[in-house]
Amino acid sequence: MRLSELEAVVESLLFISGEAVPLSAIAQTIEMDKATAKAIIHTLADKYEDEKRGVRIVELEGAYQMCTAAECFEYIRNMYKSPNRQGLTQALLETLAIVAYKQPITRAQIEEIRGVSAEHAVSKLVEKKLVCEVGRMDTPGKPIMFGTTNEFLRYFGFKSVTELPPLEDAADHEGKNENYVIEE
Amino acid sequence: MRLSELEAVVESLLFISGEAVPLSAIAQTIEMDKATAKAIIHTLADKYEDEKRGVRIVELEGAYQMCTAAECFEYIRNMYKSPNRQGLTQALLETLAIVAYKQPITRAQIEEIRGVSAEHAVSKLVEKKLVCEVGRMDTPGKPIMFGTTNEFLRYFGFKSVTELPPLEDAADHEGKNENYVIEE
Amino acid sequence: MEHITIRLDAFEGPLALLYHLIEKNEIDIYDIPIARLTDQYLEYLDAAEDTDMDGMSEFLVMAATLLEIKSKLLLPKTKTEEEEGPDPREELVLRLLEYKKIKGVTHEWRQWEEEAALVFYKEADDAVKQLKSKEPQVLEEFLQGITMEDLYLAFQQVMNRKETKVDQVRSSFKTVPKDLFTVHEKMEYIRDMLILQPKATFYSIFRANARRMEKVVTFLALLELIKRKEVQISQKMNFGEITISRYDGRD
Repeated sequence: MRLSELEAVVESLLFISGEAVPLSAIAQTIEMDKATAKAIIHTLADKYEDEKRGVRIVELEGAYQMCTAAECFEYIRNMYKSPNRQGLTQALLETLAIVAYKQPITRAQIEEIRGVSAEHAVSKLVEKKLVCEVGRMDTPGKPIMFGTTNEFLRYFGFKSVTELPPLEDAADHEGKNENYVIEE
Repeated sequence: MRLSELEAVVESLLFISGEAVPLSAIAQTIEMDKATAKAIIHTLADKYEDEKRGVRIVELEGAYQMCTAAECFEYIRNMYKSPNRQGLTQALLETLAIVAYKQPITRAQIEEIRGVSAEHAVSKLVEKKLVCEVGRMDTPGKPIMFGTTNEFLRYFGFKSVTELPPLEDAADHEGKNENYVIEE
Repeated sequence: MEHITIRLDAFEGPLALLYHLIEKNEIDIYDIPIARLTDQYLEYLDAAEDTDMDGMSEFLVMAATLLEIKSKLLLPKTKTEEEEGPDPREELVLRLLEYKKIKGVTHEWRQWEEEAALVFYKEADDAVKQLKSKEPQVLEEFLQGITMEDLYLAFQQVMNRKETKVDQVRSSFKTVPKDLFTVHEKMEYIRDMLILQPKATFYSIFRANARRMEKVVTFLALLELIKRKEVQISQKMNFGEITISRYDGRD
């Protein structure tokens, strides 16, 4: 199979999927190793970008998803009459940032940082699928720990939680918690 | 707005819709008359075709839909149809036949006959309750022996396994090469 | 303080209020004039109008903390400076710094949020959902109508294959793949194809490397689907391309 054919296959896979497709799934489907699959995806993504196409490919934690180009936003919105997206409130934004940088984190730990109850904010973020339960802490009461989702990455256009813009004073990472168990 | 930009807009509209979009809706969105809109869509469709891309645009009674290219169909199907989702595959059919005729039989013996691993096939047939454990062979390691189930008999309408078509008739069927089944 | 009404709910919490005061007064966070800050903080609480007790309690806890720190600092020092314990302000400073970092980053995030809002992602197509949820549940469906005879033929085939395997002369020939395709399988194949694309050309339903038998079975499957009124075919002109699409209820 020629490279251009593989590129077409990757294009069709990304087009048809309504979610981010893991690199491994793409590699397996086109029967290539991950490095080759990745190169093909990136070639395609670059082509979209260079040719200023109506679609783009974004990376989300080692998975890939096709989306519309930002330049086409107004038109799509007009056709679907979709309302402007309401931004998050400051409380939600702050809570979300805490979860993103400190994950996995419990509600009590969030409250400690913000100094206010996080009950409403956390449940709101879970409802918006920006945050989800990722396990339970191995301490008395086994409190739920939260982490960010792929929807969170899409919401801000981040590639991965490891590539978030650094906190102003991010040198100290003592906040990392390692005594938790991931729930299946 | 330049033509290539309109083309990108049309591309994004067709991508995001997922279903057929009426020509009139596209024309209205890009603020062009229908003839122009149609020309842009056809240019895009031709481009996809000429470049043998993974997506195509099809026309359906005055509406347009983006869909995957037929050449990519096999791959898409493979990605979404894992083997355990499929029905009776050749491997399963053969394994079932061997168990039916050679029971009680161990997995190693099945593998001996088919020349390939029978692990997946046997466990799938057990899961579907067509085959079950019937005892253990009195050899080192005491391997499990498999046989057909009552479900199997019920489905094929036999009272007992002794009523399977006899092997001697093999020659009669040899020439027919009827290795396909026509359904009722 | 002037006659202005303060709404505490404008502040996301006591830390936010404290942080606001520090910013407003250009206070050095590492050397907080705790007495002044405490006074201002309390003034804000006084000015706050009709705040419900629930929302208020968190602010009051902070007020207590501030007062405690203030009183500790006011206590006469009985020891030399070296022996002095940790600065009572330290914990508060650490919390404020932590909060400042988060607050700082959210400014940047606002921009990202706006930019990312310009991009749309497609919902999972029904097509994909249909392709995915196809595990046959019923045994009858799983077995696809095979008969005892099919089973018998399959067995025959396997045994023959096994015998030829030891045949040195024959095994040196190129092996001919003996694929078994059922009409049922091919009907499913065509159905799946029409899930992904509203119409398919006649030629596209045959796999690129299909052998004769597979093509025959595929064709039989197409005929069966037409008979069952699941698909329809059309041809715009004589010798033109034949198009296959889902049956739309019209004849």
